[in-house]
Amino acid sequence: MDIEKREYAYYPGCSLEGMAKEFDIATKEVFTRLGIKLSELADWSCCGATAAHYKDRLLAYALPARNLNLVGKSGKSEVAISCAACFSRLKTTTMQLEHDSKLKAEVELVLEEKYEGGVKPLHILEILMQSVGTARLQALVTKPLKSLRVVSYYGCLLVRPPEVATFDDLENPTSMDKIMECMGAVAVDWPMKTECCGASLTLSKSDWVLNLVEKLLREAKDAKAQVIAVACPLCQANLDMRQIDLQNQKRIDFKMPVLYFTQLMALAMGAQKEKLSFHRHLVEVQSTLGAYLNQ
Amino acid sequence: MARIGVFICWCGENISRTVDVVKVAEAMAGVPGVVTSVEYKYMCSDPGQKIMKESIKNDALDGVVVALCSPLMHEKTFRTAAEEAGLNPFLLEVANIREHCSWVHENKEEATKKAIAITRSTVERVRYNLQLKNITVPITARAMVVGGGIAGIQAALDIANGGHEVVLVERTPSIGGHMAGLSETFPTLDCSQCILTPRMVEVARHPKIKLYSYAEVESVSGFVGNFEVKIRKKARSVDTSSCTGCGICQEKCPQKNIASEFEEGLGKRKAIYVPFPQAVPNKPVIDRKHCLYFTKGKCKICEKVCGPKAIRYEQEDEIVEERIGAIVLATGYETLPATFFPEYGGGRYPDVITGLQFERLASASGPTSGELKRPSDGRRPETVVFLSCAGSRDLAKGISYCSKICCMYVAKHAMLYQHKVHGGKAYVFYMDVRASGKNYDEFVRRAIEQDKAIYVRGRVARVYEKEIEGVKKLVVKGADTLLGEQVEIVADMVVLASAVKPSVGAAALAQKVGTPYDQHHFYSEAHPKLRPVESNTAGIFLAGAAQAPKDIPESVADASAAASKVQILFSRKEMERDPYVSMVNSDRCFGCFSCEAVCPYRAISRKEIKNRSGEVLKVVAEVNAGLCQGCGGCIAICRAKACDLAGYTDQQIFSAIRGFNTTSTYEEEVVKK
Amino acid sequence: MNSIHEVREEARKLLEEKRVGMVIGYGKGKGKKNYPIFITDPQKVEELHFESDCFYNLAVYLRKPEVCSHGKLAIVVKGCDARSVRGLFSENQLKSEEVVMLELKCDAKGIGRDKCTTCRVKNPLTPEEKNPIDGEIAKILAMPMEERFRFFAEEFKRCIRCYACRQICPHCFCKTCIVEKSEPQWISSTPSPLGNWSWNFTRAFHLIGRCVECGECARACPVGIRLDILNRYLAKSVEEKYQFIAGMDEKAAPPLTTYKQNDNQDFIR
Amino acid sequence: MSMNMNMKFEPKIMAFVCQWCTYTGADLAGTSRMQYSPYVKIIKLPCTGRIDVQFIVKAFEEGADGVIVSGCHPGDCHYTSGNYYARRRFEMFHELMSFVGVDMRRIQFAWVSAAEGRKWAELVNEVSKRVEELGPFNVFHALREQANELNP
Repeated sequence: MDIEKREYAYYPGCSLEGMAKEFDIATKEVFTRLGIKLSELADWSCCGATAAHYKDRLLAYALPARNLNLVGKSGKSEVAISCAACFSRLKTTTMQLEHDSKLKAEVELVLEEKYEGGVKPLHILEILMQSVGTARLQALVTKPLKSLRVVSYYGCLLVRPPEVATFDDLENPTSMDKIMECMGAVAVDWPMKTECCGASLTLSKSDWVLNLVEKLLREAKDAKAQVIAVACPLCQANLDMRQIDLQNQKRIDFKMPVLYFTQLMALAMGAQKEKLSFHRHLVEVQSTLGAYLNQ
Repeated sequence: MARIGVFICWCGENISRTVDVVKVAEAMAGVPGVVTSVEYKYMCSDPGQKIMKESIKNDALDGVVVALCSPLMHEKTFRTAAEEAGLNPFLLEVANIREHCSWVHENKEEATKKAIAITRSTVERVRYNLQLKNITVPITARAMVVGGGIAGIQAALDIANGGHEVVLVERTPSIGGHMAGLSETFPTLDCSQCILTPRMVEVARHPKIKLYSYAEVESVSGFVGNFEVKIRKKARSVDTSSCTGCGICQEKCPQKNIASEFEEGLGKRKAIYVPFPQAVPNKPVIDRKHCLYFTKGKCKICEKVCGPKAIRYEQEDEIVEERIGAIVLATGYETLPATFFPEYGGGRYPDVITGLQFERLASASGPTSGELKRPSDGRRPETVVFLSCAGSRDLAKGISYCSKICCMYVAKHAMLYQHKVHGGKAYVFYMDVRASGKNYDEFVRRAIEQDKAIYVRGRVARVYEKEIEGVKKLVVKGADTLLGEQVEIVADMVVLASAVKPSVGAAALAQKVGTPYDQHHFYSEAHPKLRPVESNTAGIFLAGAAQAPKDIPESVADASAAASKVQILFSRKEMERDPYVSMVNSDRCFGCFSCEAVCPYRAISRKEIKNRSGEVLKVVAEVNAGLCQGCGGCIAICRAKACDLAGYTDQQIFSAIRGFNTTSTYEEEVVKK
Repeated sequence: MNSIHEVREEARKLLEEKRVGMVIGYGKGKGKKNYPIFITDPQKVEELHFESDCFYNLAVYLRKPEVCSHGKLAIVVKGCDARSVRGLFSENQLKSEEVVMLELKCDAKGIGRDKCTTCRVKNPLTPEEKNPIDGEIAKILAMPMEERFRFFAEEFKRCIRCYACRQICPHCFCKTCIVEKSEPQWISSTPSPLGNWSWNFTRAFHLIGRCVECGECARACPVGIRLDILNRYLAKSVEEKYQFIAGMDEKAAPPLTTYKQNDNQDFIR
Repeated sequence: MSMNMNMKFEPKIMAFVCQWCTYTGADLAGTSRMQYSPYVKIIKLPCTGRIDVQFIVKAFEEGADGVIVSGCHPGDCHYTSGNYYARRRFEMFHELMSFVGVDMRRIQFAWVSAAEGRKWAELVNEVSKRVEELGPFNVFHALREQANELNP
């Protein structure tokens, strides 16, 4: 199916403004090449994925509701989201407010406006797989990532909870793998696709997180992966940052670059490596990906 | 003026604890037309019934209300008693003041008021009850059994040996069902085919059994004793009467890589095939989806090699009609496929298989001739992990029930594995071991103690493939809840004891037959304890795993029980039926035939009303009392109120509605006293 | 047919060749008022007349014994009459081989007749558009529940139970009406607020899937009860819910005598 | 329907149920000793297909404040299709009732199977509570009291 939409509202979220800037850049690069316009919402605000949704239930729904209303006001009914956490918050909110009229009334009270509803939050993976389609993706590849062994890491929020994240299989998601195959890479099956990386405890229980990250990295290494592809700023930061700690503690002795899947896509589609901000990652990328960066 | 007697039961304390039965009796005594109103500790006891019977005679009652438990419990009892006392039994009605009142309310005043209202409404209704007579209908002493697994086979043989004709309908090309594919059976470890195939042959040879294999039930109409069934004989593309079953067609067919259903996908078959060597009937069928002639338009090799010229490419589905008196549903089960479990890699890893697949691997007639080999590379599995409850008792998978047979066959698998791979390691992950049956627990103990199966209590979270020393292994990650530890087992093969479900199409068949089923689509029995093999629809009986997960002995016992029920039905030439049938007042009927359109039993026909000179004055509806089942759909659709339903007449309902709301001041006062 | 002249010609032929025993149509009286006429003499077909104010639904006469006794019948029909005739076919009240329809286009401008303002079958054969929510229905729907209840209760209260609505309606074809049923008597047959409510409610319910929105009931009502609004609303619902328009296709099953497994059940718990 | 102001309002609710599913479901609620509101009284019918909308109108005429209509779930009808026809009839009844201004919170249609004793108890409680809150169906019952005004 190759029915593509030409324009989506775009909600980048705060990570993509800051530490995950490169995710934002790469995503826009890919969509520009696909000829799809991402129109960033004017005056968007936090989605509540941070402390807000633990601390205050009302805030957890009011914040996304505000942004969803912005989508409607911009005249669109679908919003593209890169960050897995933002996607989860916005989608959860649409589903919850549809059924819970009491909550909806409370949300409307704090927003001081009606919650209009009818907006569909879409993760960019969902758009790429379902609206764009693999044939079109393949067609745009100019520098295939030939024989690059990639493991796709989905983490929690792209597949869980299953009633929210519905676009891929809960237990064995494959959308990112398929995209990587389209880019010419070898999508390596591995057991840790949806295991927790511990990002939400990364500051409070760092020793636990180190164990989790170590397991993930070792399995990736055992699968002979050269790089881990991710679609979530939290996963990326956690796997990248904690890898350095593990190296410092001499618990692992290898480097496993952790890249956003759109960075790899942009690369395969011929984007300049300079543009993709690989230097922002802590685990050095050049030595693994050198061949692909300089092709 | 009516002469109605009201008899109120204490049901020991069951009713009297929350309903003041004395007050109910007092209140009813004041109702016009009620000539006697008494309560008694146990109305259903002999002395209780005697009170009613004597009152019927002495007080010359022409209507009786018994206020007690649900009519499903004792309506029959009291109607029989009334009849014995000389009253038409249909002049008696039950007021349900136990299940619908005393058991569900705590406040005595409220419950008493409600009991009075219920009884009063019933009194008002009974005023208009008519004297009815049961309807007798003839019985066709001929049964249909749907499903040719062990349950269907047993039921068919028992009924046929009882001297009645049986039509056996099987969906697949051969009877035998799942049992034909099993390796050995618990708890005796005797070979499944050895005990089953003689029964299959007996079916084929039995003069009283007519077998329709590769056929499905198309529609069922009629009612108990008088069903009319249409059966679709699917086009086999082979003329079974001239085919000798020599097998040359199958041998020469060039289409050979089709996954065999019988081998659970682990073996191959041809496009023209007999599912397995002992199949009954032992005649091939062409799988038109894969046949070169049907897909590409050329080949016809089978036609060329067939000596008796039995190939019929042009054959079409054929609908045959059968008159049947009773139906046994024995449609069996299936199990969840491995692909249902992505967390265990089902469908991705060839060495993650289901229990039924393991049966084929372990079976002497299976694709490996009984040698245990991994489907992926043919290696002997040194370590096998068996997962019980794959999907069962798991609400996340939508299945709340226990699949019942798995504990036993997992123990059997572990044992068979040990017997075939000496020194191999068998792990069993389980939630509980449920081995309640004759010699069952002993069997499981044997697996654990003699054959050293390692039982780990806990569930498995994930199975994934990992290459270790050049060999693809399966890493099984789970929990040992007794040790409170996470465990990781590197295995060569994982066997999922995947949940038992009713066969595909079970619900659709139930809807055709008009019998209820539960949310999982298992067929519902009329009573879970007392009528376990009867459905709620008269003349429809249940056998085997179509009703709930069952093992072989249970399925066979069920089948014999259902067969005996069928024979009880067939022991009479005709049967009595409730007289609740629709009737049409042809004066009021103006012939719009909306009733005809909504009648599910085709019980409405058109009758011409003629004058003396034979001219047709009008055409009106008429009810065939033999076909009518008394649903009353025709009445609700009739604008002119020309139809009515005996036993549930408009007048009775109308009066009952009024009865609820005419609780008089007198009655209110009785309650307050 | 395009003009009344053609209709007269056809009527003459039918009568002369004895293919029908009677032609039912419109005539014009001295006071320029339209009224139904019943012609058996081919010489008199010139009396047939048609203009925009021919508001009667002539289909109602097809089942009157005085008319039926003439054997096969021809009837002049405009859109609403034609729908009624087809409705009667579908409910086995008439045989299509026994009725000849002489169809005429109507501009639905029945002078001063409210009933024609919402018409959409000016051409007897094809409906023009989706049944619109007309202003009067919208007005009811805008009322809060209690107000609606009061509105209709007040309307029905005026009913004098003359049953003109029933007599004028081609689809009230029951020989004996539910209101004339005793044992039990579902609806009290004399005027009273409660009985009136039940009667008018029941009649509306009985016309579901039958009413062709000709509006004759409201026109005939001597106390001016707006029965037409009720019936129009139900006709609209039936079309929306079951895609059924009464009297359009005589082969289509009336909506309450059929079902789909996936019929709406949002209102059921 | 007059109500003594000192008395608690006890709604009159009539339930028309099919004997195969809902009646048996209500029996199950009884054998399971589920406690529920006492205001709902059952009239047993063979099938929802037998339920004439006239019954519901009559129930209100006779003083009911609420009505429950319940039978087998779609596909489970003992008579195979009675509930399907009933469903359409009830939908149109619902449509007409609300058009003439009857508060449809007073009428509840439900599918309650023989296995759903719990659902029956919940249904009864829910409808009882709702009708209790709505109060007596005075606008309708007033029609009866006005009867004598017209025919003195």
